[in-house]
Amino acid sequence: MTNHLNKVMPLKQAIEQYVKNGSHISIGGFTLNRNPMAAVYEIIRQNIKDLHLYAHSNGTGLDELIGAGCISKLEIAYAGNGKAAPTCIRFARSIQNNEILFEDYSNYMMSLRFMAGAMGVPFLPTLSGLGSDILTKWGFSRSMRKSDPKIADKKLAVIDNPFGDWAEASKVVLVPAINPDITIIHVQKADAMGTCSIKGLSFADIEQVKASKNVIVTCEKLVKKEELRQNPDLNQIPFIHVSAVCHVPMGGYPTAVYGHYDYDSKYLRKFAIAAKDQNKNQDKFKKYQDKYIYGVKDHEAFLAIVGQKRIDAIKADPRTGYSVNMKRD
Amino acid sequence: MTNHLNKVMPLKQAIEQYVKNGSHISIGGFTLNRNPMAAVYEIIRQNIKDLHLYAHSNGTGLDELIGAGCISKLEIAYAGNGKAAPTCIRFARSIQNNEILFEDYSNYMMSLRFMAGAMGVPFLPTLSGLGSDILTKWGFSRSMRKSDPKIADKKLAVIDNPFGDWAEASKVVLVPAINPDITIIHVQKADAMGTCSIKGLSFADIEQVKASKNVIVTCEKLVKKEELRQNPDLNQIPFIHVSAVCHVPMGGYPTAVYGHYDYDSKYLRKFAIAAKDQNKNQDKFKKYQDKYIYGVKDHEAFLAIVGQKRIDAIKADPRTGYSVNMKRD
Amino acid sequence: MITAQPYTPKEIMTIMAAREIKNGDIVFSGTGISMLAAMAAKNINAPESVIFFETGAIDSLLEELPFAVADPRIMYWAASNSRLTDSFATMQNKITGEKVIAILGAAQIDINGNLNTTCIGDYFSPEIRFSGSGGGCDVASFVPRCIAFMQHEKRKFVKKLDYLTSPGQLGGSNSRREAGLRPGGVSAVVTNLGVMRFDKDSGRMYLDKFYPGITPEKILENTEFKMDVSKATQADPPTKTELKILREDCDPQRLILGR
Amino acid sequence: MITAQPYTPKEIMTIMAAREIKNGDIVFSGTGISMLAAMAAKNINAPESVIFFETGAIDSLLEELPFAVADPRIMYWAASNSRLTDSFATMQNKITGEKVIAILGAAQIDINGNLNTTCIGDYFSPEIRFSGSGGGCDVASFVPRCIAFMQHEKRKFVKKLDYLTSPGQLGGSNSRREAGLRPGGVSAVVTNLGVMRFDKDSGRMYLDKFYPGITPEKILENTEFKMDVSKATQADPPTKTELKILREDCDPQRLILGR
Repeated sequence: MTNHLNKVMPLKQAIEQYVKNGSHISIGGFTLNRNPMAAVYEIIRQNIKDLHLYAHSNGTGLDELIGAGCISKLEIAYAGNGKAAPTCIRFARSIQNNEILFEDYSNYMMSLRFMAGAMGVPFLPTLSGLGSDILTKWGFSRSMRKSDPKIADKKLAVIDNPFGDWAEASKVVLVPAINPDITIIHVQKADAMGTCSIKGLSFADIEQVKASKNVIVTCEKLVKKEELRQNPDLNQIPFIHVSAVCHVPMGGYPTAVYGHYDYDSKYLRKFAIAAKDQNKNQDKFKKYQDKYIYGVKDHEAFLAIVGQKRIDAIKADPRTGYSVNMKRD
Repeated sequence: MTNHLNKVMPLKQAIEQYVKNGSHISIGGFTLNRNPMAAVYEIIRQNIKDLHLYAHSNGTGLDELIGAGCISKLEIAYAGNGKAAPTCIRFARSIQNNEILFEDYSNYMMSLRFMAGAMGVPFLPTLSGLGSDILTKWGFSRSMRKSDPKIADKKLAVIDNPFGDWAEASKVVLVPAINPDITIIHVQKADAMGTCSIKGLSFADIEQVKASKNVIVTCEKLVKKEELRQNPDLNQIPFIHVSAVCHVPMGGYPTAVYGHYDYDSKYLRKFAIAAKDQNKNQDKFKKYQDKYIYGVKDHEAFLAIVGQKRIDAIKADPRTGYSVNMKRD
Repeated sequence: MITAQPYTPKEIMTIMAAREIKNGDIVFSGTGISMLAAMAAKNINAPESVIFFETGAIDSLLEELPFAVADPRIMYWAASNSRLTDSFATMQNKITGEKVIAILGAAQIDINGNLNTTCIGDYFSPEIRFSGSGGGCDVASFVPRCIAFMQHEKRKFVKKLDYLTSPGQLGGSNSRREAGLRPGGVSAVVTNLGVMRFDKDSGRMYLDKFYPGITPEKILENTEFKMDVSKATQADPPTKTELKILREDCDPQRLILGR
Repeated sequence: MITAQPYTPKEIMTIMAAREIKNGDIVFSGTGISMLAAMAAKNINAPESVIFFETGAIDSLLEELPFAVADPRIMYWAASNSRLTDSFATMQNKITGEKVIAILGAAQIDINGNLNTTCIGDYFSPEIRFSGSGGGCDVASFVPRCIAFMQHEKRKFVKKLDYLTSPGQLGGSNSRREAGLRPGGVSAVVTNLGVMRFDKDSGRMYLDKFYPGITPEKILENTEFKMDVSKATQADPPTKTELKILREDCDPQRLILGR
């Protein structure tokens, strides 16, 4: 954290340095938008295992990580990936086959948990979920919680409102803070110090970053400090939260990056079809992984296989920020 | 709230409609920056009394309101106004003379209280203030709290961390939500629907607005919807929170509005000198108020008395957003 | 129209849901048919309603239909692009939350309007796992009115949910309040057969409207639990104007309405 | 220099405070002399320290000295212009909070480094009312290191505070931890006479350094409580380089240093 001036490094090095077997991790983005896909694929290539993933609604990145067997524990609100996979396929399969430990929250609860981590408080309150099975069904047992210092003692706690019926609430749900070992996000612009500017919706990226012990930022454009300082109102993440900056153009592909490119619905469908592989040997799915992940040395090589035609097809229109009239299946 | 399309009205009408004797109110800005001064002066002119003011660090607006006798109850973190008045003069005087009921919090506590109101939860947690007199000295008695449904039963509550020592916290301070009847802010740009764009620091304006039952926005520029829609990332306040929009150029004067004008240190000093009036009859202070507040019919007339010379002197430089090399006393 | 019928089941569902939306409402919308209902309401009966996504976009200009609530199409021309924490706060906050009407889907619903979007079978080892709550549990907890969009099938209208993801009236009567929730949850269920509502006292679902050509009996046949149909009347079918606006202005390419 | 002395009391105070700041530190700064100390540190010994204001501006380019933490001068060229809630979260959050060093002023300080910025006399009916906590209580609660800037006078170094606004070591020993606070609070007191620190075990203030020309006795005369001066040594005076940078680069117009 001491060297604020230059945090630029190759993505491969950043993943090696900050993502370890067993790390507690979160990734930015939401379903098919702004997932740090280059980093996700690099984690898979580096064969990092036993990750504990905190997700609100990461779709594409989540399902690739689960498909590659990187995740052993998952806390999550929603696993869907748009039209190609209303429920993430490898996610559902891993639960149906008892392959991962998982625990369900709502989207707001997970967002609040990151926010609590960012704020440095042990919990935040909400009125969400009272009476639901989210409160009663705990994915992680009390004994497992006790034995792992990185997991809170309780999934959540319900208390009587200490201020009577102030705000017309008799009871309040407290959800525990998350402080991941590492969060990885993909943004439109960053400078060498790590200050970031996200265009369009930021989802819970800002809270995830501020809650994390270490942060890797991948960016479409690595810009000069001066460019970002001209409009501080657009920089949601100041450099003090960031550990590493990696310049990875199209680093969100095949998810969308507002103002740069759209999601590639063809690629997402291709992944979905492969992920649905019911075959015991998983030939189809392995073939997909071998071709697009293991068979390439980095994201640039991956994009070369995808081909310029697809990349041109999803290019964002400068007016709208997405690919106008793109064929979407 | 139903009519989203056009909320524009004259400031006089907005104040008449939304600020009543006894209203619980908050105003935007911080010390000598972006206070909604035109609205503050209009409240004084309309002789609205018995206001309950929630403030984190409003300086100029706060002291004018107290000076005019509009405030009977005050919850506050900080009352200072820069070099002209390290402690707000009429604020200190009103407390020393037992003229108002007041209760002290920290800046973060007050910000969290607005945030809790904006979030719709009864409280938010913090680790601030444990062991301090902020926790033990309550400005409002328990019996007064009980009798007034608009005030929480407790100033704050300390609980044991329900998650053991999660986040290395054994105890947590809970501060109760604030939901003012009315919040007034001054912004650089708003449209007729009430969507706002604040340039520079937003202080706690966004939380204050979202916590409030009604909101008056005064703006330097009343712009077309299309202008704001071109960059939604710069619009911190969507129209759904806003009740009235008033176009008041220089509506923050004599406080600063980033990108438009600087604070007028000469005016602030003039106010400070008048406010320091120790005379029993308060002739000097009354003279100040008569000339600059009661003696003018609106903000435009006030600015006419201030004169174009002062207005030119504080004009913001387009590069820096403030008045470069301005003489500041 | 490509069918001989005057309207398709999807069209009448969309119009029925759109009629629930009042002028000035803030419509919490997902994608697909729920978004189409929100767009129909804005174009037909509630011109000042506001479409709002859990991802934080408010009043976006939807030049193209988004396929996800994180679709870049919802970021264009919005009043504000905020964060997840902001969007849920807007609903949890009573001042704005009271104006929100949500449109939700589910795999299962019970007689009290509780929803399951999590799994079929045991939670820990399910037969089928779904996407999970997302913002569903949150909005059903916070806002006074939700519309559930469902296909009317016995396996979906069940006596007991496999998992209670999003609270409706919980056990009925006062149980929502007793749990600490404000009044709210699913207030209308719009299916391909009719429109159901909930009794104020008991919190139980009853049949309010059946569509032309559908009988209350047919609806009961497709519902696992026993539902009061005694108050049911036939729904007013979509008007020509409603259908024209839906077809020509909201989904001219029939991306959601289908062919 | 306009005086015959090699440096003024304000200059030595500023340099002593600047020396407390380490490279990479995030400096929570007010205005006036505290900001000058932060600027001096950045220019002399901690080039990668970051100036940070409670109003939410981080690493602003201070082309002109700001007169308030909401001065528009701090909004220019910042890395980020955020909100009050964000700036305090940065300090409450241990990950970033551990790197923060705060510079605070006060009307009174006691032997355990607790601060009063609220009032003289009874809280409810004070003789003198001050501005109140502002962010002082917050930062003293959250961060491991704070510097208090004070004029060394008996009425300011008191046996008992009239109001405990910002927690130091509270009652000493373990009392900070027992109250639920993390380690932190005022760790150094820089005055016009010397530099005080706190004993790790007892939490009590002791004299660490007295300035050239000042004796421990003089400091005790100006302190209401009894303070250990047995470990005190003379401070290294400001070097020529330190003074040159302070005078020529940080405050060439002597707006804060005075004449």
